[in-house]
Order: sequence, then structure tokens, then C-alpha cells
Amino acid sequence: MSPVVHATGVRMSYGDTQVLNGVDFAVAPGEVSCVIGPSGSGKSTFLRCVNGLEPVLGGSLRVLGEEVGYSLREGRYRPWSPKEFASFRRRIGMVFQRFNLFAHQSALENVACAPVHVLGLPAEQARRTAMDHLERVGLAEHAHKRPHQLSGGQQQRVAIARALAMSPELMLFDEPTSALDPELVDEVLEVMRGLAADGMTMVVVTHEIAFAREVGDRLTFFADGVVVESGPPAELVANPGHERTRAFLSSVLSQREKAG
Amino acid sequence: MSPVVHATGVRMSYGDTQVLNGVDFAVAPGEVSCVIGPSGSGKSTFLRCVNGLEPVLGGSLRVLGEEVGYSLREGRYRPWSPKEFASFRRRIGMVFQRFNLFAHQSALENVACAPVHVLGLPAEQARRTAMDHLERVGLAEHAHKRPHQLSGGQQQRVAIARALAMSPELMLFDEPTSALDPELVDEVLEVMRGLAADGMTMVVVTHEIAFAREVGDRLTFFADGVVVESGPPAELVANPGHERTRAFLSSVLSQREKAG
Amino acid sequence: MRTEPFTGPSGERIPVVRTRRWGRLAAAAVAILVVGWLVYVMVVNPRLHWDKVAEYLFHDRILDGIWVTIEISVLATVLGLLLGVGMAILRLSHNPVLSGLATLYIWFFRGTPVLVQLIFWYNLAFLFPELVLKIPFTMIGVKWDTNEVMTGFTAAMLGLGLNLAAYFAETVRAGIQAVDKGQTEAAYALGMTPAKRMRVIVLPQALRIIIPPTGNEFISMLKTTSLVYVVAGHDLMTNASQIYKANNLIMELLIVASLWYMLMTAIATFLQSRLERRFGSDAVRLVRGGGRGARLLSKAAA
Amino acid sequence: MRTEPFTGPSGERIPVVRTRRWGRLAAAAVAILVVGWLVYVMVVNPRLHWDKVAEYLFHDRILDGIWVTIEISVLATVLGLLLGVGMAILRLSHNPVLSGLATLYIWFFRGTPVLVQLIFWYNLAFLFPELVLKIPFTMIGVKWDTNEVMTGFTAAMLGLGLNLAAYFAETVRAGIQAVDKGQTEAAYALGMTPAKRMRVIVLPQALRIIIPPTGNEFISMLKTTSLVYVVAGHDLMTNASQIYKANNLIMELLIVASLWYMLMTAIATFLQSRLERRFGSDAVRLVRGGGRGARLLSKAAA
Amino acid sequence: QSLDGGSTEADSAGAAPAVTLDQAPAEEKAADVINAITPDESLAAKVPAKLKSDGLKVVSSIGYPPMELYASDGKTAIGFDPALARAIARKLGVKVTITDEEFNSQIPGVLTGRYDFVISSMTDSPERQKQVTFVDYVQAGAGMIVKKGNPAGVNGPADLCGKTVSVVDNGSSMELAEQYSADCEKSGKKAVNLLKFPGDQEALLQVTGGRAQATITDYVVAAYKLDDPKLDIEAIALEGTESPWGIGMKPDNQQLIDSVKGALDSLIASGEYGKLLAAWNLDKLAVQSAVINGGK
Ligand SMILES: Nc1ncnc2c1ncn2[C@@H]1O[C@H](COP(=O)(O)OP(=O)(O)OP(=O)(O)O)[C@@H](O)[C@H]1O
Ligand SMILES: Nc1ncnc2c1ncn2[C@@H]1O[C@H](COP(=O)(O)OP(=O)(O)OP(=O)(O)O)[C@@H](O)[C@H]1O
Ligand SMILES: [Mg+2]
Ligand SMILES: [Mg+2]
Repeated sequence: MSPVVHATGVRMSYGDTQVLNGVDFAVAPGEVSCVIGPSGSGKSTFLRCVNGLEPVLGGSLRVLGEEVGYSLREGRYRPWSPKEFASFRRRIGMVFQRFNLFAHQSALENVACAPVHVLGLPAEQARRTAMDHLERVGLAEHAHKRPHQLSGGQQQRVAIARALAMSPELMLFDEPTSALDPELVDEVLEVMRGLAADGMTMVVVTHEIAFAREVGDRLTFFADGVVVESGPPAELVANPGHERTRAFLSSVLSQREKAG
Repeated sequence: MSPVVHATGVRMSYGDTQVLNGVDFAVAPGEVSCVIGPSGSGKSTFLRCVNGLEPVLGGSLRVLGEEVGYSLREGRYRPWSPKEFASFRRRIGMVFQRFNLFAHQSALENVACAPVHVLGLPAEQARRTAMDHLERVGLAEHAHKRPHQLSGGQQQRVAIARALAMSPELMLFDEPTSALDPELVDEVLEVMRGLAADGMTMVVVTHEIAFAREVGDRLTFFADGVVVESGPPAELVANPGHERTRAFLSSVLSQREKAG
Repeated sequence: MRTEPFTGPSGERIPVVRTRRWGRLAAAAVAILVVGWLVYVMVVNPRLHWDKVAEYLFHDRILDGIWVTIEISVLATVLGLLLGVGMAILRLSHNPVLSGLATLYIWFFRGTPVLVQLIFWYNLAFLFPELVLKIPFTMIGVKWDTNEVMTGFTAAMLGLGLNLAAYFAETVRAGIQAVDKGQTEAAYALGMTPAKRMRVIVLPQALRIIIPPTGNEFISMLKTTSLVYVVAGHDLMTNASQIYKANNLIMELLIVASLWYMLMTAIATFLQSRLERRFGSDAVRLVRGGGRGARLLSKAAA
Repeated sequence: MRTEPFTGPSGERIPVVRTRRWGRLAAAAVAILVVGWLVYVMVVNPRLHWDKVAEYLFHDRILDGIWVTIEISVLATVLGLLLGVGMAILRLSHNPVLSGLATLYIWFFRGTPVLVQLIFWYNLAFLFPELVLKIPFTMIGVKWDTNEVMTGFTAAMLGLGLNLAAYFAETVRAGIQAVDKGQTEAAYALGMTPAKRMRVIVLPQALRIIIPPTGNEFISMLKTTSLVYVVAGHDLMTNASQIYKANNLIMELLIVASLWYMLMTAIATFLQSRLERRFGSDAVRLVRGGGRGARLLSKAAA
Repeated sequence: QSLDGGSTEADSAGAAPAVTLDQAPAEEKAADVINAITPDESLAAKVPAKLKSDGLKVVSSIGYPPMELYASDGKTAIGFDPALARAIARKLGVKVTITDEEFNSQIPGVLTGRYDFVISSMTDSPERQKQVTFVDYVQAGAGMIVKKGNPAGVNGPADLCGKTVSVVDNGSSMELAEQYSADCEKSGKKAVNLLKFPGDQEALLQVTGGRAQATITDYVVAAYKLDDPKLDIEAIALEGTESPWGIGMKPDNQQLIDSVKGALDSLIASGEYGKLLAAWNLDKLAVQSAVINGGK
């Protein structure tokens, strides 16, 4: 099977700051691919490129069989229109660190919003499906609440349900638990475990090494805009191949070991 | 020596919600007293009462030898005026979870502000002392920067320097590291270790059990607005006396053990 | 404040005295005295005929004028708001020509006095006796007599509405920009087009920022409508002044007009605060406010 | 956008075409045509005497009027701002009487038309021929002839300034309330009194919110000053209308006045954006903006 | 619709159908006189077609008693100017509508064709003649209003030197006051301190409030205000200040100008003009014949 995400030499910069310096990265269908790396190493930026939220400047980034942002016609690449971007993003679910629930809508409305306004489903049907998705993340009884009435963990679960409601072929998670109080992390990870078990293809940027080891099929270490190394999680954590990886892993784990 | 903080049966509520239900708590001079407990258990509220930022409704709360908010005169307690509150708070340093640096002032101005405007020191002298305090927290070269130009860890260290500049007799810390990225936590804890070593009396609300075990003289567990139990940190962590304490500790530690 | 007494070392109760804030009380007393005296002096003033004030308060022409004032204010505000949203979106557009034109529009209409604009529209026939809309290089089209199209009412709508739109455009732009960027990202990530994101996600949230200044603009519009006297409009202020021109009761009629304006302002302020509560910051909080906000909200709903 | 070509499966280069946004270009072209046509039609209109516009543009009375307009606007804005800060603080005070009075003040002055207030102050002598300030129950005090105290200038200042203060009070209050609560807590925790906290910490940060609406109020004040004609003032608009009343070149003089108002607005807008940059949101950011903001800032400073 | 059709139903006047002429409102003091006027056939035949179809559209700035004011319903214009406008319309056999406009909006209204003529106590001045053509219908002089008892001792123009005088900031009374001020300076005395206001009520308020010692206005208006006991004022006529007031029309509408002039001449000749003046107690203002652009 051809990979769901296939990046070769992806480069990207914000103005003069080179952020991605040639990223090579691939995700096979059904794979759970975890990404770690120090702050500023370009993990979020890469996810945003995969989703077409930021334009790639060089290299090739093929996602779900398309070169992100361009269609090949008559031997030339033509940039996408906003509509083409929209229908591409429809196929990908994205969960943000800060949840980004629509602040003026209830949990149910958040989940039903895109099916109604993007897919054009009838409101009634969309609400029924939305309810099913809320049930799946264990929030059926909070359906009527506004985001600010929910805890962080609940908000993040609504955000996941909202993405699932579009039946995505690929889910991207950008540090989904790092804005949560420690006690609330588990309820979100639990939902993600369920997704992985159902065979969803996922790319997860996370600092939760335990989760990566338990659920991830592959762990990739980013630094300075490139992939430093990549491999099965348990192996990478136990025997990092590079000094940078070792240093990073030990700094992330140190606090926690002391606590244990 | 009489205790620096001595709470007996302190009660407090926001409107109808009873938040503190009779807190008994004491801190001896030079002691580092750590406080843990689930979200909403009233830890922050208690610290705010100690500082006179919230009025106590019942019980007795004696801090630095005074009944917070009242002076005893001719056999009756008379409430303090805003001025009396101000001169009481001058003697106590407080560090907030969200730093709360003055957004319109540089790091140096933040530290020199209270000495000039509250103690009435000459500006030049206040700046010199402020510089010393910034040096102590390792930020002399960032003195001219505005809060938004500093990292979270740096901001928190400026906040500590700002409190120290008033030469407080007691320092209160309300989750000083929980808003920080994991890599930045250590630099702040390092400064606090230094303070403890210098014999400062401190009350620290924290989730960093490792820090409490290493530096704390006493660890107190809050739940539902009361002190559930209290004791030397290592003992309390190893052998919690109550089921609630055990459950809380295991939930806080679970993630981290898995990671290790 | 503290509800119970302290217990002394030997178990005895030590009472808490309640402090009186003498400074506060004194300030309050002085303030009330001054206001009261001002009111008294106005009321007993022999040169003011309060009976006449009462007589004219519900005079037909005053009531007609109020109606005109409200009608024009509401319509001009609605027109201004619709156009203002359009201008704000143009102004934020990536197309430099369109955003430049919106900037020009805003600057032009903020820069010229409303009075001038009213006179200009009303007397458009002076410059263009006929309004012609035709397909270029043909003889097919429509033609109107400018004076028939440009009635006092149309001129008032255009003059006030276009002007207000320039002010609203800035307000709406600020509102749109204040919506958290994360909302836009989430909308895009779900596959919305830019236009859909604006309509479904951003504008509803921008309301929170837009409502308070809109209320203010409406309140000041209530009084700006008095300028329609230059287009032969008969709003409250114009009618009041026409009455005093005939009967010489200038102060009395100004008081009548002011009383009505104050009433309208009070009602508008009330409606504004209702709207703010409905669409305001509490309803569109971006960060979780903790248990407190939620509790307040559910209380308000109960 | 993408700067380099793609590489095909066999290593060949596949070029990227640049898209032209035809819709955008068309919209821009239409917009420019319409504006250009409007300007053209105005310029060549045989009924407008542009030579007269040029002649009166620097007429003595016009220049005098501009000066009066600027002077009154600046002074009234300053007065309004000072009083407005005071009212905002009173309004936020815990003393219900003081905050009630501030609410009353705001409602009263927002509720009555400026025109009425100007007429009221200027003609105070009609109600009170003499202003007496004396110690009650004694004969000791001072007395002035109202008409000598209440010149047109004083009346204009009072009328415009007190009115503006009511609007500013709301703006300043919003600004104060928008300052993060944490700032107040930190100030208290450091031992500041409420007054010191307000002066040293809160007000400087509230500037960020206060400056943009203040700029808007000033710009609209430039045009509101035209109301001083009721107190025998001679601002730009009044002088322009006096000229056209004499020579009937109505459109021409309105254009002259508008050109000047637009110039003043442009200058005020420029100053406003300078102030915003100096005290605005970037300078008083509450949350850390990440590397990006810091970099932009240091670039701007370089 | 085709634009070059010239679809104006050009001068197809012919035998117009008989119109029912407007009756004067009940509160109009000259109502009887007006309602008795019948159309003059020869004048009616020459009336512009548009007037016949749309009626005579008159503009006046209501609020200047006794020349133009509202009846007690606050909507119907009465006073000498509306009375004369109604009389002219009846003479010409056309209907009439009288609209209120702010004083300075009236000439633009006539020029843009919104109104046929303005009749609003408007002094026929050479400056205004550049815009509109006047048919002069009265000859009016200026007067001063002072406080009852004349505490400032103002009896003529010479007494105004160094005093404060309020005027409406437009038109003849302001020019008059400026001229008096210049005269004062010429004779070595202090100039007049002039305060200019948008309306005569604001100007009058300065006299009753004590800021100004006198206000200059049209004498007929000053005399009318004497009847209001609240005001506590007296009026002084200013001799030698008479000038004509005119009905203003668009200069290129010669047919209309001729009709109005003809109607006014006919009213004067029949004595109905005199009765209208008498009804409003304004006999002093009478002119002998309708003059075109008589103002100097
Ligand atoms: N909108 C932007 N404009 C300019 N620079 C940006 C922008 N967003 C991110 N950057 C910069 O790009 C670099 C990579 O940022 P990115 O957010 O991808 O890192 P990250 O690996 O996700 O870090 P973190 O763990 O902190 O989320 C950083 O140096 C950041 O400062
Ligand atoms: N200003 C307030 N008004 C009303 N209720 C409040 C307010 N601040 C806190 N509370 C409520 O008081 C209770 C205790 O809050 P507090 O902040 O003291 O808890 P905490 O132990 O510090 O929790 P956390 O670990 O989340 O900081 C909570 O239920 C909270 O919702
Ligand atoms: Mg990131
Ligand atoms: Mg807390």
C-alpha cells in the first residue's frame, strides 16, 4: 500500500527563518506515528504543512495521494484554489494543543457544525451523528454545554469528536495533552488509544513517551527542522542512536523519574 | 518560636460555595511547607487568605503575629483599612502560577517598582538593588526586556526577584511551575532551592512531588477545603494515611512512572 | 465580611466592630447635596415655565418628531452595520486594490462632516439633474429625475448610513481581528472555505466586540439625526425648535426634547446591555473560566 | 509561495504555473473604474466652480476657522479625558452613592444633545443672572456676572468637554476592566494601596484600550465643534457657511471645508496610529507572544 | 426604455381640465380674502404646463412670525408669505404646496427644481440675484429689540457703539449691524461687539439673558414679538433701512417669472394684496407694483 503521508526533503520557512530543512517522513495506512522533539524544532509546522495550512517551499509532500497544494495537469503543477484546499482538508482531522473549540457553540454544535456547513448534511441527521461521536468520547451528557463550561480534558475530547465527525482518513494530533492538568491527561489518551485500536492512521506530536511506547508503531525525533532518527518506540527510547536524542529523552524523563 | 502562619478552623466561601471548611495549618520560621491536593480543593484560596487578598469568614488566621484583617484594640477586633492591608502584604512575597509580571514594565522596572512606589526608595537605589536581585535569579542580562520577550521560566524568575526585592519575611508560591514547558521547570525550582537553603520561610503549592521530597520540610494534602493529612514529605508519599491521599498521589505519579 | 466573632485564648468571644467609612459617607453626602441643589434650583427657577414643559411634552409634533428620530436612527444604523461589515471584510481582504479602496472609503467618510454629506446628497440634482443608468455605447438604460429619487428621506439614509458605515467598518474589523486565530485554523482544518469560516465561525464571535460600540453609535445617532433639518426632515430636535421659534419658549422646549432624548437613551442602553448579556463576552468566552463562570451563567439562566 | 520546481519520478523538473486570480483582478478593475468615474464626473462637472474652490481654500476666514476648530477640539478632548478618567474611577468605586452618581452623570450627558448643552451653558444667565458662591447662613461669598464668566469659549469647553467625558468614562472603564486581574493581584500582593495600583499599574496598561477610541472621538470632535455656532463661535464649518450664505457658492465652500476636515482627519489618524504603536497592544502584551513577536519587535526597533 | 425619445409631454397645455383650487386654512388670518380670489383667465392660459399638472411648489422657512409660522396644529403654514403664495396660486388657477426648509437650503431647492419659488422674508440682494431672479413683493425695514424700559439707553444706530449686539448671522440685519459698527469706528467711537447666531431666537435670548444690549432684526418681526408678555421687550424702528423682499425663482424659467409677476400685479391692482397685508397688520410693507430684481 502506498503511504498516507510521504514527505521527501520538505522545506519551509517563516520569512527569513528556515523552519523545516528537508524533512523525510512517511506514514503507512493504519500506522500510529508519534513525533517528539524540542520546542521550536518544527513539529507543529510540519503537521500544518501536511494539512495544507502552511505552504511548502521545496521538496515533495504527498498526502492521501495528492501533492499538497498542487495538481498535476498537462505536465505542470497548478496551485490549488481555496476550494480545492478545503476539500483536501476535509479528508484530514486535526486536533490542536489548545483545543480551539468554536467558542459560541455548544459541544454538540461544535461536532455537528462541519457536517452541516461543509458536507451539507441535513441538520437533524448531523446532530444525530454528532451525538454518536460525543458518545464515543464519553461526553453525551455534556452535549449542550459551551466550551467554557467544560474541563480541558472534556474540551479536547469534543475536539477529537469534532474531527471524527468528518470521517477523516488521517488524524493529526499536535500535543493534544500538553495544555491539560495532569489528572485530565489520561481521559484524552484513552480516547486516542481507542482510535488507534480501530485502525485509524494517526500522526501524534506528544511529550507522553509512555503513550508513544504503548500505542505508537513508530517514534520520530525532530530537531532543528529535520528528522534526526526514527524507529519503533521502545527501541528508540531504550537505545537512541544520536547524542541529541539521548539528551532530549533524558531531560523529558528526568523530572518524572525523580517523582517516581 | 511562634509560628509564622497559624490557621485554626479557617472558613471561607465565594457566595454560596463553601471553599475552606475549617483549615488547620501552621508554618514555623524557616520552614519550607509544601501543599498538594486536587484541583478546586482550595489551595490557592488558602494562600490568598494568608496574604489578605480574600477575607476569612470564620476561625482564626494569624500570620506574622497578626490576625489577618483585624487589629485587637480595647477588647474588640477592628477591621483593617486598605492602608493597613497594604503594609501587612508588604511583609509577604507572593508568586503566582501565571507570573503576573507588570506587562508595561521591563524586568528591571518590575523588580524596582514596589521598592520605589511602596517603600519610597530613591529610584537610583531601587534600580541598583533590583539589579542585584535579578543577578541572584540569573537574569542580569535580561534586565531591559519586557515580559513578553522573556520565556515562561525567565518570567517566573523575575516574579520571584520582584517579591524578594521587598525583603519579605514569608514567601508564598502558588503552583509556580505548572504553567511552564517541562524543560523550563528546573530553572525555577533551582532558584527556589536556593531560597530554601538561605532559610526563607516558604509555603509552596505544587505538583512537583520530587521537589517537595527534596526541599520540603513538610507536605500537606488538601481536599474539599480541609487539610486531610500532613507530615514529612518522604513519609507522606511512601505511606499515605488516607485513601484520598493515596488515590491522588497515585494519579499524579502514574503518568510519570509509566514514562520512566 | 466576617460573620462570626473571634474566640479568645480562654474561650471567651471577642466581638468584631463594624467600621463606618466616614470618608465615603461624607463624599456621598456632599455629592447628593450638590445634585439635589442643582435639581432644586432648576425646578424652582421662576424663569422656567414648567407648566409649559408639561404641556408640550406630549404635543403632537413632538411625538411625530420622536417617531421620525427613531425611524431614521434605526434604519441608518442597520444600513451602516450592513455596509460596515462589507467594508471591514474588504479592508481585511488580501487584494490590495480592494483593501485600499475600503481604506479610502473609511477615510473619506470619517473625514467629511455628516452635515456636508447630507447637503450633498439632498442637492445632488444641482450637480446631476438626471440619474442615468445605461449600458455604455448604447441608448438602452433607465433615467430618473434626481429630485424624485433623492427625497429628504433617501438623502438622510445615505448621508447618515454611509457615514456610520465608515465608523462601523473599523469596529467590525477590530471585532474580527479579536477572534482567536485558533478558531480560524480549526475552521480551515475542518474543510471550510474562507467565506464560510467568516460567516459561520468568525462573525458570530466578533459580535461580542461589535455590540457595545454599536450601542454607543446608535445612541449618538439618535442625536445626530437632528441634522436632517437640512434635508427638510422633521425629527424631534427640529420640531422642538420650530415650536420655540413660534412661541419663544426656547428653554422649555429644549428641556422637553432633552427629556425625550434621555428616555430614548435609557431604553437603548437597556437593550444594549441585554444584547451584551446575550452575545457578550460571557457567552463567547474563549478560555475556560472555571467553575465560577459556569455557575454564574447557570444562575442567570435559572 | 513555492520557489522551486518539482522533480518528477525520473529526475526531470516539472514546472509550477503561477495562477492569476481573475476574479480578484476583475473586482479591482471595476472598483477602480467606478471610483475614477466618480472623481472624473465631479471634476469636470460644469456646475462646480473649481476656481472658486481654489480661491477660498486659503481664505482668511477659512484659516481662522480651522484654528478655532483645532483649538476647541484639542482642549475639549483633554478636558473630556481628564474628567472621563475621574468618572470611570468613580463608576468603578465600591461606594454605591458615588458609582450611582457617576452612572447618572454618564447617562445624563450621553442622553442630552450637545447642542442643547451648549445653548444651556451659554445662556445660563437667562436662568441665573448672577453666580453666587457663599458660605451658607452668612453673607460671606463671591458673586460674578454670569455673562462675564460664561463666554462663548467657556460654554463651548463645558458643553463639549462634559459631554465627551461621559463617553470617555465608558471607554476608560472598559480599558481599566480589560487590564488582566492578575496585574491588580500582583500589585496588591506587593503592598500597593488601591489608589497606587490604579495610577502605577492599571491606568498605564489601560492606555492600550483607551487610545484607539480616543482617536476616534477626537476625529469626530473635529466635526462636532461646528455646533459652537450656537454660542457665537466661528469654527471652520460656521465660517464656511457664512461665506456661502453671502455668495451662494454652497457646493464650493462645502468642498473647501471638507478638504480641510479630511486633511485634519488624516493627520489625526496618523498621530493616532503612532500613539497606538507606542502604547498599543504590542507594547503591553500580556501573554508571551513566542519567538515571532519578539523578533518582529526587535526588527521594528532596529 | 429608450433614452432619446424625449418623452416629456411638451407644452401640450391646451385647455386644461378645471382644477379645484386649494382653500386657505382656517387659522390663516387672511383666509376669507384668499378664498374669494378667482383665477385670472389670461394669466392662467400662460401658466407653464408643469405648474398645471404638478401645482405650484413653494418653499418657505417656517418659524418667522408674522411672515411665516405654523398654525396651532404645528403642520400647516400660515402667515403673510404663505397667504401671498396661496393668493398667487389661486390667481393663476393652480394648486399649491408649501414646504418648510431650513433657510439656507431654499435657494438650492429652487435651483435644482425641487421647488418653483421661495417666499421666505428673503431680502432681494445683488448677491442673491446672481443665483435667482426675484419678483419683489414687499418693502421692509429693520428694527431693534431691547429690554423693556431700554436700560442701556439704545435709541438709534449711534447708541450702539461699544455695545454688544446680537444678530442672525446672515442677510440684511447682519450687514446693517456691520455697517453701523463701521460708522462708529469712522466717528472715532468704539466698534459694535457683534454676536452672530444661526436663528433669531438664539439672538433674542442674548437680549433677554442680558449678554447683548440689543438685537437687530426685521421690524415687522420685532413688532410681532412685542405681543408676548413673557419676553419683556420693546422694539425700535430703524429709519431708512427699507429694502425689497422678493419671491425667488430660477432665472431661466421666464414663463414662471412672468406668471408670478403678472399674478402679483393683478393682486395689487384688485386691492386683494392690500387686504392680505391688512389681515396680518403689515400695511407698512406695501409696494406699488411688482418689480423684478429691484434690490440694490
Ligand atoms: N507564525 C509564525 N511566524 C514566524 N515564526 C514562527 C511562526 N510559527 C512558528 N514559528 C517559528 O518556527 C519555529 C518552529 O515552530 P514550531 O511551532 O513548528 O515548533 P514546535 O516543534 O512545534 O515547538 P513546540 O514544542 O514549542 O510546539 C520556531 O522557531 C517558531 O518560533
Ligand atoms: N473568584 C472566585 N469566585 C467564585 N468561586 C471561586 C473563585 N475562585 C475560585 N473559586 C472556586 O473555589 C474553589 C477552590 O478554588 P481554588 O482556586 O482555591 O482551588 P485550587 O485548590 O487552587 O485548585 P487548582 O489546583 O485548580 O488551582 C473552586 O471550586 C473554584 O471554582
Ligand atoms: Mg508545537
Ligand atoms: Mg490554584
